[in-house]
Amino acid sequence: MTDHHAVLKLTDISRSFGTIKAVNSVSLEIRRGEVVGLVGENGAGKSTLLKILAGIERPDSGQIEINGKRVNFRGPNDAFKAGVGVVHQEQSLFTNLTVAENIDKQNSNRRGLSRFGIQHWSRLNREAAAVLDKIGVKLSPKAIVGDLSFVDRQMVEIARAVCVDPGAGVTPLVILDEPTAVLEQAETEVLEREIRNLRRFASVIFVSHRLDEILRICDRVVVMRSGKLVSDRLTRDITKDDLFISMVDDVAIAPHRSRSRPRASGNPAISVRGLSRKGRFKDISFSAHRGRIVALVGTNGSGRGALARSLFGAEAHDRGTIEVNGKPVSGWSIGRAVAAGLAYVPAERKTEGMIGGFSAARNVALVHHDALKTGHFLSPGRLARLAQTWFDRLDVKPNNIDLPLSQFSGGNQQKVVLAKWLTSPDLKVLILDHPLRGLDVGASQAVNHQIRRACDEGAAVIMIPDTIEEALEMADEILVMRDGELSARHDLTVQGTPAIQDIMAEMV
Amino acid sequence: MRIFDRLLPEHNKRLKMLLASALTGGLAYIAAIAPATAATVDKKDMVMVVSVINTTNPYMISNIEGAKALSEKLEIPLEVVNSNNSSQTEISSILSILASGKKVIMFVNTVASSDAPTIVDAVKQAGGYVTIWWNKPTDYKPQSVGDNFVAFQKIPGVESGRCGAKAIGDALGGKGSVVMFPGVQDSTTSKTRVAGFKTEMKEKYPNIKILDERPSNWDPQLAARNAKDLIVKYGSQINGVWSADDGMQIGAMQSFENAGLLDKVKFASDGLYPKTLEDIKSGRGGNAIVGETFHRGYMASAVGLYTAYLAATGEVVPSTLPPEKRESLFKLSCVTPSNYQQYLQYDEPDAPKQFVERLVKNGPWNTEPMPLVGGGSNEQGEF
Amino acid sequence: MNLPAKLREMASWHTMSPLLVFLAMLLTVSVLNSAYLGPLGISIVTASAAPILLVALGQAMVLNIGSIDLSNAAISLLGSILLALALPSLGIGSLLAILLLLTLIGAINGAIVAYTQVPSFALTLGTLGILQTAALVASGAETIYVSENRELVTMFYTYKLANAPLTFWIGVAVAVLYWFVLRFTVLGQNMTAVGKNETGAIFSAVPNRLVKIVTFAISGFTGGLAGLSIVAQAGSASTSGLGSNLLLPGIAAALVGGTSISGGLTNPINVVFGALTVAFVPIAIQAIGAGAEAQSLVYGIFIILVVALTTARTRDAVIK
Amino acid sequence: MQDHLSKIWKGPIGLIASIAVLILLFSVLNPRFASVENLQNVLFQVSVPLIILVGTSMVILMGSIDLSAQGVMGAAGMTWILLSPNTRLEIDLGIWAWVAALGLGLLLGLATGVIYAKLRVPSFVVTLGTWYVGLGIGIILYGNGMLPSLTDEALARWPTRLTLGLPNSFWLAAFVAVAGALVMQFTHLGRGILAIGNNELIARSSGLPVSLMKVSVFGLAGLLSALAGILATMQLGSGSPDIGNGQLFTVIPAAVIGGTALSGGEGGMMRSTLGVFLLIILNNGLVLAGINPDYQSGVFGAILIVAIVAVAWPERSRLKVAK
Repeated sequence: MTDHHAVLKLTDISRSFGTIKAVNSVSLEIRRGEVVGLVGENGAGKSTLLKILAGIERPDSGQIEINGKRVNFRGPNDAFKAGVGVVHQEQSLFTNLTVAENIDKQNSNRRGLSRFGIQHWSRLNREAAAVLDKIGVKLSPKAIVGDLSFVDRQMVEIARAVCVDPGAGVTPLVILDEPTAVLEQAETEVLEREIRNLRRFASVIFVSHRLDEILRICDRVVVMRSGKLVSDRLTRDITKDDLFISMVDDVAIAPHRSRSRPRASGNPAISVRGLSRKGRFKDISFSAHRGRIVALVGTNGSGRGALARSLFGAEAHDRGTIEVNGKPVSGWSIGRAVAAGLAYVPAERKTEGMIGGFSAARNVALVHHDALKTGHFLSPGRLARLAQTWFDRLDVKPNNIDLPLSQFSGGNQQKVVLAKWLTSPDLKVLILDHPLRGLDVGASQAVNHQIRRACDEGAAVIMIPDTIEEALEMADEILVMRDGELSARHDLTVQGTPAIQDIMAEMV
Repeated sequence: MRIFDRLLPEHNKRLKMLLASALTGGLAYIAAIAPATAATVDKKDMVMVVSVINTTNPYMISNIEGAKALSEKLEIPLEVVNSNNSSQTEISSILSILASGKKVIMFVNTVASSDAPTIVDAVKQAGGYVTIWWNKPTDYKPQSVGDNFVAFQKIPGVESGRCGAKAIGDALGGKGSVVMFPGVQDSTTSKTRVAGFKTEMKEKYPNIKILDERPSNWDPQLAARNAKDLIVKYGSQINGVWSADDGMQIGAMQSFENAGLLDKVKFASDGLYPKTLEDIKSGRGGNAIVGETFHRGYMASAVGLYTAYLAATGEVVPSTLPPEKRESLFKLSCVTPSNYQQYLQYDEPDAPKQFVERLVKNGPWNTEPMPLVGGGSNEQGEF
Repeated sequence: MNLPAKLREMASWHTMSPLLVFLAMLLTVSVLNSAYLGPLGISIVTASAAPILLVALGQAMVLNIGSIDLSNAAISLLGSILLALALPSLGIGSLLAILLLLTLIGAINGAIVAYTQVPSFALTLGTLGILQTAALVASGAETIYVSENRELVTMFYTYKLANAPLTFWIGVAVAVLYWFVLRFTVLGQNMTAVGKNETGAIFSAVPNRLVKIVTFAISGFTGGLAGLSIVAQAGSASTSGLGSNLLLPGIAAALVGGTSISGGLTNPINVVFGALTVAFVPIAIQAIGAGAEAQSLVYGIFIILVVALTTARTRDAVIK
Repeated sequence: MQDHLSKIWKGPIGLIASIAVLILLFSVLNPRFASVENLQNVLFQVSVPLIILVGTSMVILMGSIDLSAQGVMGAAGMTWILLSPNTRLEIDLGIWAWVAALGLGLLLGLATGVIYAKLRVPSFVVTLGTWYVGLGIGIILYGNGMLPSLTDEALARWPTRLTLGLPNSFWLAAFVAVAGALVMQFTHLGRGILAIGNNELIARSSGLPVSLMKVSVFGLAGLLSALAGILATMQLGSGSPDIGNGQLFTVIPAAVIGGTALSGGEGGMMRSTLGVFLLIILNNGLVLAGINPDYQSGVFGAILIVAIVAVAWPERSRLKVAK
């Protein structure tokens, strides 16, 4: 299938922000029908490069050729017209519009004057249905996107990128920026199948932090580091370790410390009995002990996210009891949960986990501020010292506590979110929902390291991992949820490590 | 939404007016130590100020006309303050004129009664002379302030209400039902007119029933809406409609006309607007308008400003004046379809100029058609 | 933050523009009419600004948590009427009682917003109607003229400090206090957090309901002080008099002072300059001698111009 | 899916229920409330705010706000009446009076849009400015204060005349409202407004002509305010710069009560329409029920609060964010 005609040719592309060279003289060729993996740590310049390809950023120098023609994108529409479709890392859908409209949005924008014209709903729905059909997704084109699950929305994103139609004889280029970061395992498989499908008529740039996935899907892998393209090799010639080594600058990654897995003993930090919430989960009973990590695994609809929220008091439960440190709670709310020593890192980091417009220091000081006060007032000096302590401990970059948190990368944001909870003088239970979502390898290791450390220091950890592998790596106990109920439990300290296939079987 | 009208700066309240006059600081000083000494003021140090509530109401614009005519006659420059329905704008604009250091002769048609003390105090401080028109707090007296608060002047509201009641009462032959459209609820002007209307009805026409009253904030649109609602509510029961000013009457009449009831209902109001005059002349709706009152904004401002001017020049010493010349009521004429012709002369283009000529000749308290008729006490419930 | 960075932030256009725009206006008008740089000019501008400033400060605090309080000007009007009614018999003690009552009214607004989760715009619109009726009924649709104990309140207006009446300095003091609260207290930090991202704040155990109640209570309290400044200036109170249309000037002053209408951003100190500017616009129009008929037109153009100069514009930010 | 249904239906059902309760209540208090005459009366009163609301709703759905309606109404109303047969000027431009007045509204709207979209001044302030500018134009046209009245009977009577039993005013407003709803549902502009209101950054990055759309929407809103100004002037039979008095505080609450979020993207034309009906019926009912005028605004405010709380009550949750 692959021929050697270059769909995309980049020559010496550079782009600087201030003094930082985000993209530094990158040259790259993508051939027809090729799936190219692009990997690199956060901050390596991938995002900027993709934005240049999508017409959102303009390069300072260098040239872009598409299908042999030199192009100069003045905006996203130009890129789209030239046949570049993008699935962004952050979902970029209009939640109040229908699936069909979202798929078509860019197409309709291309139609020049008719952008003020009539919306042909029937044609729109027909075309959208065809696209959805092509990528094998069963969704109604008329559904409102805001009512879809996260995964379905991701499928809409992909459908939108796929439906670039640059005209006869031109090969579209589809860019997928971490499309799997928020997907569950089964859903990832659908996506992989779809990407193989795309090969037939398009070229693909695929960005992911999951190196296994990259190696499974891609024909070729390019690695970026510090704005430069440092490696460009065929998949069959490389291993996961090769990739890992070329991605990271130094070996500053915290060493994987094997924990002694403590057995459950003494009073549990938190235990629930018969906990139920209508339509979400029912009759859940389990305990988490200090110093142990409990992982909740299950598919997206299994109710594990809702369970985590109810534990934290963010949503009410209908029946059942929660006991913290052996005492049953009543009138459970976030305020009481935090006062009792609970902490919660939500999956939706940007909207739920942090105050993006606040400085990193203010974010660190958001929950536990008793130590920051002089008399009744917050002491800016103490606040800065505390934030700096945590910045140093978690190695947050850039090392500027006054920068708004929204300007940090995902991994560093997550470190600050963790720091906010770790400042607690008495952290008893740490609940984490997808703590590694969207994080690169280095950041993931750093975050995992902090989770283990919090655990070692006496917290009970309840986590919802992205993958079963992550659960097996981190957890002392794995609870499997299916359709709102606990379908199985594995105490790794007693029974040893279960097989992935077994757990997957218990999930569905 | 009527309840929110009060928020909106351009919303149409009723007027009062006033004018103030000014004097040099030195003169004020002299006047203070020797109040009985009449002194001549160099006119070039004076500035005439007319402050109006807004520039969307015909009465306000007439106020400005009168001030212009007097300013030309006396050759004193004129400044106009447009309060835009805001007490704050009114007060700060007046203060800013005082800040320029000129001695002011001022007429203020106050946005609200409560503005009067603030304005008067500031004018007094700056050594100017002010007349307040229409609205002031009842307990706040020129006599207790001093010569700088030259006078409080107004047209009697009670009389206006009585005129309307009499016209409607007679037209209905003493029997029937009426509805009322007062202006802004807490405005003294509206309240006195409403009181006059109700008293006259009760005393002279006991068989006429007041069905309803809907304050319409001097707003023709709101009066039109309220009239529509009342038409639905009472239908042909309504025989007469009284409005506290012609603006609201214009709105109310339109609604009755639209409902096809104009020729079955009699209207009375206050102000004799050109449009109203037109309707009386043409006999609109089978002579629907039966009663009006006559008074003109330009007369009010000219009288007020001239009184202040006399005080400023020392020709009149306010503290020596009798009470009715410090709190004054000027004549209001009842107008009917049979006598309206005699008032047409006052709407000729040069009428303000002629009025000012007579005013300067006869003095502020004795100029037709608006001579002083009373005042000085609270007995009529007017102040 | 190191010192140069701090200085840079302080000197940035957004931080400085409310002050600079006000000074520019003052200078321009002073060229046409030099009296404005004199004592009387200063006292006029600051006196007009005082009630606007107090209403605007309350509004800025509410805008900062991402809500809006359409009732706070009505609260000040009710306050002025109650004060004028109570002052002759109860003396200055009535001021405290009335401030307490108005704070409570604000807190009720906040509690309804927090617990029933209705949009504050709609709720406070309803409260506005109720408060207007309360003011009308309390005043008996009369102007309440304070004759006894008059000096107790008018001294707040007549006593001048650096040519500005005490009412203005009360506003400045409140501004400094609120600035301090926002910057140096947990409460203030929580308020801004709710304004910037309420969901994120909820998940960080910020007591968002309490924050709303307290913020609306602050708006009520500050509205009460505005009521005091009205009575101090007028020596009387009525539903259609001084203070009856402070709502829009109050919002405008908060915005000109750099407060974001979508929440999470305010600087009470700059609101002082915002209020001065808004109070100054009609005076400036009078001073430059625009004809009476043209004043509305000029006023509209002025407002747009002033805010165009003071709005914070960050690249890519969405302007609503 | 259940969430979806509840989201779509709860608002209107709450609203429709509130309106039904009010109608029932007022009919009991005064049987005349339920008469045909009152229906015609209510429809007549609804028409001006409804026309404004169509434009204002689009602006709000886009995430902006428009306070300028009253000023634009004043300017357009004065322009129109002075160029139509009237007592002030001997000019009758016929159809061109409409063109001039609507054109002025359009121009004011477009200028607002350009200042908002290009100079990036918050719409709240630009439109506050446009309000005064429009009012100022109206005042200047008003000049010497002689209230201009329509001399053409046919024109003055047109708004009240009944067609198929309903007043022409209402037919005009209904036509505008239906056209507005169609624009929102069936044009790229309408869908683009929703997209911008939902997430302007995404709209920009997916290449929507955001600035152009903003300018167009404000232009349209100006045009409709001008139309409302002309209609109000016709209804009154006389011109005044204050012709729009009080409309703003009918229109924006109506949109909010109808569930149109001030943050944009949520709500719609039909919901806003129900909001206007609720407010007008409430006011009309209070008059018919003979509520003491002193208490009218208080009763209005109290009922408003009860209505919005009732609508929002079932949707309360710990995590809901209400601004």
